[in-house]
Amino acid sequence: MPVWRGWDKIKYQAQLDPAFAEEVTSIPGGEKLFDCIQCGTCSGLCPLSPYMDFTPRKIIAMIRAGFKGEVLSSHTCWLCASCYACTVECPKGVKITEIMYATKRLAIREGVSPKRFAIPVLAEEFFRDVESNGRNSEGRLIMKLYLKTNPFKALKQATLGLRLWSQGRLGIRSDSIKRKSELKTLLKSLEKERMVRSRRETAHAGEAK
Amino acid sequence: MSTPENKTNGTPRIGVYVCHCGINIAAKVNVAECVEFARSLPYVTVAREYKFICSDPGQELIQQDIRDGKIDRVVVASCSPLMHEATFRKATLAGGQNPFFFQMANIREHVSWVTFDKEMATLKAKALIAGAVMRVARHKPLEKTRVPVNPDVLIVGGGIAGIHAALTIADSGKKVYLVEKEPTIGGHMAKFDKTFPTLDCAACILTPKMSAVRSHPNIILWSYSEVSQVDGYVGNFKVKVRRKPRYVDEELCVGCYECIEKCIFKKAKFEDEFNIGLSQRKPIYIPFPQATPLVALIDPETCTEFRTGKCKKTCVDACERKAIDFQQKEEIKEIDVGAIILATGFKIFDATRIPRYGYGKYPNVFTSLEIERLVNASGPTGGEVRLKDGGKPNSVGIIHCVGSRDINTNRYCSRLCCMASLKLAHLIKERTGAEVYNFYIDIRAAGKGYEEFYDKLLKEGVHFIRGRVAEVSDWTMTADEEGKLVIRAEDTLIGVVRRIPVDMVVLAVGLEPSADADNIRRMFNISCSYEGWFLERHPKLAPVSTFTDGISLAGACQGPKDIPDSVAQAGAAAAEALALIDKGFVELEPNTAFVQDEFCSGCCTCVALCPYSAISFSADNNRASVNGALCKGCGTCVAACPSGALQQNLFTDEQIFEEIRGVMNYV
Amino acid sequence: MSDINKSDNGNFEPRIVAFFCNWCTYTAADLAGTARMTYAPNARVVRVMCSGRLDPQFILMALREGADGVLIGGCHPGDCHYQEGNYKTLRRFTLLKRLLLDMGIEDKRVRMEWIAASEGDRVQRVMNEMTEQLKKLGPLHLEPVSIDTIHKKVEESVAQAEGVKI
Amino acid sequence: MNYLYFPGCSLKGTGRAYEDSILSVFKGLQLPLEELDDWNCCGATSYMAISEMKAFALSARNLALAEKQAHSRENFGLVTPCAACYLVLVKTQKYLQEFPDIGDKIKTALKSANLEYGGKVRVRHPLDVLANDFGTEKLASFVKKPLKGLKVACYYGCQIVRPYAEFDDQHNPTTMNRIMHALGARTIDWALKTRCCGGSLTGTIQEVGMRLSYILLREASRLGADVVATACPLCQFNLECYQKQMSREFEDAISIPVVYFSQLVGFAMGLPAKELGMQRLFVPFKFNPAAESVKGGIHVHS
Repeated sequence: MPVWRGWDKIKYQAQLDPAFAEEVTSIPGGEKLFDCIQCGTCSGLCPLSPYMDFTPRKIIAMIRAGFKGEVLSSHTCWLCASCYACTVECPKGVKITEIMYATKRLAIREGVSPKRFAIPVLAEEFFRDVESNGRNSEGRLIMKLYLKTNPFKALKQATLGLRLWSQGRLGIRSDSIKRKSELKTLLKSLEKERMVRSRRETAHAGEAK
Repeated sequence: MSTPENKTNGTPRIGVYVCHCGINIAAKVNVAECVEFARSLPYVTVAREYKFICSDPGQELIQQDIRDGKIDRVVVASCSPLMHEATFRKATLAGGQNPFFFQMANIREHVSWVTFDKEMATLKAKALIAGAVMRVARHKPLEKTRVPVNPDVLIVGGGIAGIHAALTIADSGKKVYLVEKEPTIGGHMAKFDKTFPTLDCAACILTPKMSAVRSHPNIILWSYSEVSQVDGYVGNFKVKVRRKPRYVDEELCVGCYECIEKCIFKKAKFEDEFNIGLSQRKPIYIPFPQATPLVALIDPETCTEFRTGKCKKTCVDACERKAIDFQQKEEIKEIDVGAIILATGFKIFDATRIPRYGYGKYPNVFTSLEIERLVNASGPTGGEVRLKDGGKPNSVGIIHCVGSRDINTNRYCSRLCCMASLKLAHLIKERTGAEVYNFYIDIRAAGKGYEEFYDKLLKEGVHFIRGRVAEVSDWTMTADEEGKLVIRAEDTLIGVVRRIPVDMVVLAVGLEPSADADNIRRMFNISCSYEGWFLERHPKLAPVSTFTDGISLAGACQGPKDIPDSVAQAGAAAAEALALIDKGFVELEPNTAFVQDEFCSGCCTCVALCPYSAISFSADNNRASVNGALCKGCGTCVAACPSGALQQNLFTDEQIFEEIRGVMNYV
Repeated sequence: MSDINKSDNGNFEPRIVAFFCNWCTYTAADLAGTARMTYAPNARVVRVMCSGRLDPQFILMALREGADGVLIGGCHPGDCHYQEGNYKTLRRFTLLKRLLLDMGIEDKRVRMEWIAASEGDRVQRVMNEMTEQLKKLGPLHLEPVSIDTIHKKVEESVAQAEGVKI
Repeated sequence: MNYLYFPGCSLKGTGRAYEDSILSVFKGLQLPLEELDDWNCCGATSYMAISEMKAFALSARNLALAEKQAHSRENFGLVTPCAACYLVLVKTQKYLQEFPDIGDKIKTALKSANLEYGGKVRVRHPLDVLANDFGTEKLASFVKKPLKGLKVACYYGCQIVRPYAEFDDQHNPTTMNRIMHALGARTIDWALKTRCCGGSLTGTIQEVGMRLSYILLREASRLGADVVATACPLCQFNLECYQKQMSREFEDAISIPVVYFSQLVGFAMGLPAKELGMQRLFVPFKFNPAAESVKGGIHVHS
C-alpha cells in the first residue's frame, strides 16, 4: 500500500482504549460521564479553561471515546483548582471536578503526569508531610517545591517569604500531632484500597439514569 | 349489548393464551414452558401460544375454542390490561361468551420488560398466569349499563388550542362552553407578532378565529372565569364555573374606550399584564385592542373607588350605556356537559431561577416573551426593538435552552424555543440591523419548513455559536467590553472559550405547566407526568385522551407544543369529544359494589365512607343498598364492611383471595 | 413448594405480593415497563381499582399463603381517583401494622407507598429496596400459635386500637 | 449550641490572622469555642489527587475525634473556618453516607486505629454560625464602631458554597453580605464573588494563579470597594500577598486591603486590632469614619 501522508492525523480505533470510560465511570462521581451533552457550560464557567490544552468538555468527550493517553498526559486536570463551578452548574449533573480528580489519580498511577507542572510534586510532598507528621507546614512545603522544580524561582520568592515570616505567617518548623502511631495505623490499613464502586452500586447508578 | 348464552354451568373450562408479542415477551419469558405450566393448572382445558394474540388470527384462536365448546373462560397472558383488556373482552364476547369471563396476566410491562434474568422472568410470568386462572374461575357474568350522553361540551382554556377545538365542535352543531380565566381569549399566541417558519402575522391568523368564537351561535364564551368544581362521569359531568366580576356589564359594554379615556388617572401607571410589565395601563382597561370579548374591566386592586370609596367615578359618567357596575358580584354557573377538553396551556420559565444569566439584575436582559411584545407592531414600542434606556441595540445575544434540558430546572426540551429564537433573531436583525448571536446546544428544527428557515438565517448572517452560555455579566477584560453585557461561553465547535460583548441579551425561556395545573388536574381527576404536564392515555396511540373517560387534552397543557401541533391536537380532541357525543350513550364498567342483603346488619359503616353518596340506608328493612348509577367502583366500602355483606363486581373477596392463592401457590 | 426460594447460588429470593391501585401505581408499573427499567422480579402484582379496596384480610392472607412481604401501592394523598380511598387505606394500614407487630411480623415486611402514574422510577426503586430488605430479614416463618395466645394478642391489640377509627 | 473548633494547618500558618480574629470574635460574642484535641491535616485537595481513600481516612479521623470530644453533647458543631478543610470534611461525610463501600472500608480502617465514627458531627462554617445560629440582629447589637460608609467586596471564593454547603445559595450567596450589613457597612454587588482566586495554582503555576486573583481585585477596585472581605486563608493569601507582583506583571497599580470577614466583625465590635491579627496584613486596612484610623503593622492605635 502506498504511504499516504495524512495517515498519522487520523485516529485509528485500534489506538484507543475502549475500557477507559468504564474505568472513570466506576469511580464515585464518575457515574454520570455518559450523561454529558457536550454543551460546554463547564468550559465556559471554568476560570482556568483558557490555560488548558483541552477544555473540560473536550476531556469528557475524549474519555468517552477512549483517548486515554492524550487525556492522562494533558495539562487540563492539573490546572483544575477544584472550585466546583462546573459541577454545580452542569445541566446533566456530571461531576466534572471528581472526574478531574480521577484523571489526576490515574495519571499519577500510570506515571504519565506532565513533568513541566509542579502540581504532582506539590501533591506528593504534601502527602509525605502529612503522612509522617499528621499536619503540614505551608512554608516547608513551598520551599521544597521550589527546590525540587525551580530553585531560581525560590530566590525570586524569598522576599515574600521573609515578609510572611516577619509577620508570623510562615512557619518552617513542622507542626505535628501527638498520636502519630494512631494515624499511621489508620493510613496503613488503606494502603491498597482504591475508591471503586462495587458492581451492585454501579448497576444501581445505571438504573437511576 | 346482547346477553350471551351462559355456558358456565358446572366446572369452569379455562383457555390460557400466552402471547410472544413478537420478541417483546418471548425474548425474556420462556413461552412454551409457560404454556406447559398452564396446562397443569386446575380448570385449564386449553393452553396455547401465539406470536400476537391481539391480531385477528390470534383473537380468532380464542373465539374458535369457545365456539368449539372447549373453553368457557379466557386468560390471556400478554401486555397490560390498560392496553388490551377491551380488545380481548370483545373477542370473548365474539366467541359467544360473556365478556367478563376474561382475565389478563400482564407478563410484558410487569415481567419481560423489567426483568433481567430469563429464568426469574419465566417464573414470575407463571405466577401471574396462575393468579389469573384461579381468579377467572370465580368470575361471574356481568352486564355493562348504558347511560345517555349529554351533547354539550366544556372547553377549558381559550388559547389557540381551545379556540380551535371550540370552533370545530360548534361548527358541527354542538353546543360549547368555552371557559377562559383571563379577561380575553387568545392566550400566548395573541402576544406574538409573527409566527415561524412562515413569518405570517399572528394577529392576522388568530383574530378572525377569536371573533368567530365571539359570534358563533353555538359557543358560550365565559372569559374571566374559572371552573370551580367537577362532578359526574363520562357523558354526564356536572360542572360549576366561577365568573369573576369585571365590574363592567358584558352585555352592555361595546368596547368604546370612553371610560378608559375619562378615568381619573390621566396617565396609565399600573403594570400592564398583557405586555408583561413593559408598559402601563389604567385601573379600568381593555387588555389589547383585539381583545375578545371587547369589554373593559376594572382592577379593584388599583381602582380608587375600590380602594377609598371616594372616587369621582368619571368612568361611570363617560359610559353612555351605563355598563359600569361597582356592585357586580362573582357568579357561579352550573352546567351539564357530556365531554370536556382541557386546553389550559403553559407558563414560561422564571428566568430569575438562573442567576448567572442576570435576568432581573441587568436591565437589558429580556425574556423571549418580552421581546415578542417589543417586536410586535401593536406592542409597547410599536414594534421597535429598544433597550431599557430607549437606545437601539447594536449587538444582541440570544441564549437558547434557558430552564430546559437542565436537571437543575427542567430536564425536558421545551421544543419550540429553537424556532422561536430563530424567528426573533430574524426579526431583531431585520428591525435593528444588529449583530445577532445565537448560543445553542443543539438546533432542533424538525418541523415542516423549519430547517429551511434555519438555512435562511444562516444566509442572513446571524451568528450561531454552539455552546451553552456560562454567564452574562458586567465585569470587563477589554476596553470594548466596557458598559456592555458580556456573554461567556465555550464555542464547542472550536474548543475555545469566547467572551462576546452585547447590548441586549434575550433568554429563550422554556415552557412549564401552568401555575394552576395541579389544581386543575385534581379537579378533573386526571394524572400528570413527573414534570407536571397532563398525562395522556398512551403516548402514541391515545395522545389526546386521558385516563378519565370523557376528558381529552389539547395543546401545551400536555407538553410543550408549537402552534401547528397545538392546533392539530385540538382537532383530534374535538373529534374525540364529537365521537363520544354522536354515539349518544356510554357503557359503564360493571365493577360496582352491591349488598348481599342476607348478611347486612345495618351498621351503616359503609354509608359515610362513600365519597359519591351512592349508598343509602333504609330503616324499613334495616339494610344498606348501593345505587349502581352513582357507584364508581372503588371498593372502599367493601373493604370496610364488617359483615362481608358488601361485595364489588369483578373484585369480590373470593376473586381476590383466589388470585392471591394463585400467584403464591403454583410456583 | 417452590424453586424461587432458592436460586442457583443458594441465595434466598423473597416473594412479595403487591397490591397496586389501577390508576396510579399499576400505571406507574406499566410505565416502568415501557421505559424498560429493570428491577427485582420478586413481586407479583394484584390489581385493584383503588387501594381503598384492600381488606386487611388480603394482606394477612398473602402472608399466610407464603409471601415474605406485602407491598401496597396507591395514589399520593390528594390524588386518589376516587377522592379519598387512599386515606382510608392509610388508616387501616396503620392499625394492621400494630396487629402484625403483635404477631411478631417485622415492620419492614409490609410496606405502603404512594406512587403516582408518572413515577415509574419509583416503582423500580421500591421493588429493589424492598427485595433487598426482605433478603436481609430472611423468609417469614409463621409459628403455629395456641388459641390462648391469640385471644391474649387480640385483646391487647383491641386495647391499643381503642380510639382509632377505621 | 456547643462548638468545637477545627483550625486546620493554614490557620496556624499563613492564616494566623484568621485564627486570631475568629477566636477573639467568638469570645467577644460569648460563644465558647473549644479546639479539637490532636486534630490532623484534613487532607485538602491535593491529597485527593494521590489517594482518595487515605484522604477520606484523614478527615474521618478528625470527625471521629470530634464526636468523641463532644461526648454526649446533643447539639454541637465543628466550626471549620478554612474553606478547603470545610469542603473536605463535608465531602467525607457525604461519601461515607452515599457510598456504602467506602463507608465500610473507612469504618474498618478507623477500627484498626481504635477509632469510631457514628456520623453525628455537623461541620459548620463560622459564616453560617454567625448568621444563622447567632443571628445578624444580635450581632448588630454587639457593634460598637459601625462600619458606616465602608464599601466591602464580599468575596466567598469557591469551596464554602460549592458544591455541598446548605447554609447559603450556591449561585448567589448572601450570608457574608448580611453580616457586613449588620456591621453597618455597605457591600458592592459584583458578579465575581464566587469565582475562583486561583487556589494553590499561585504556588505551582504562578502566572496563571496570579492572573485569576488579579481579575478579582481589579473588578473590586473598579466597583469602588474599600476592602475585600474573605472567608478562606488561601483566598486571603492569594489576593493580598501578590499585589506587588501583580502590579508589576499586569502594569496596573493594584493596592486594596484584603481582610478576613471576622477581622471586620471584630473591628466593628471594637476589639483591639492586635487581637484581630491586623498587624499581620501586608496591605493595611484603614477605616476612618470619625477621624479614627487603623493601620496595618504594629503602629495601631485604637
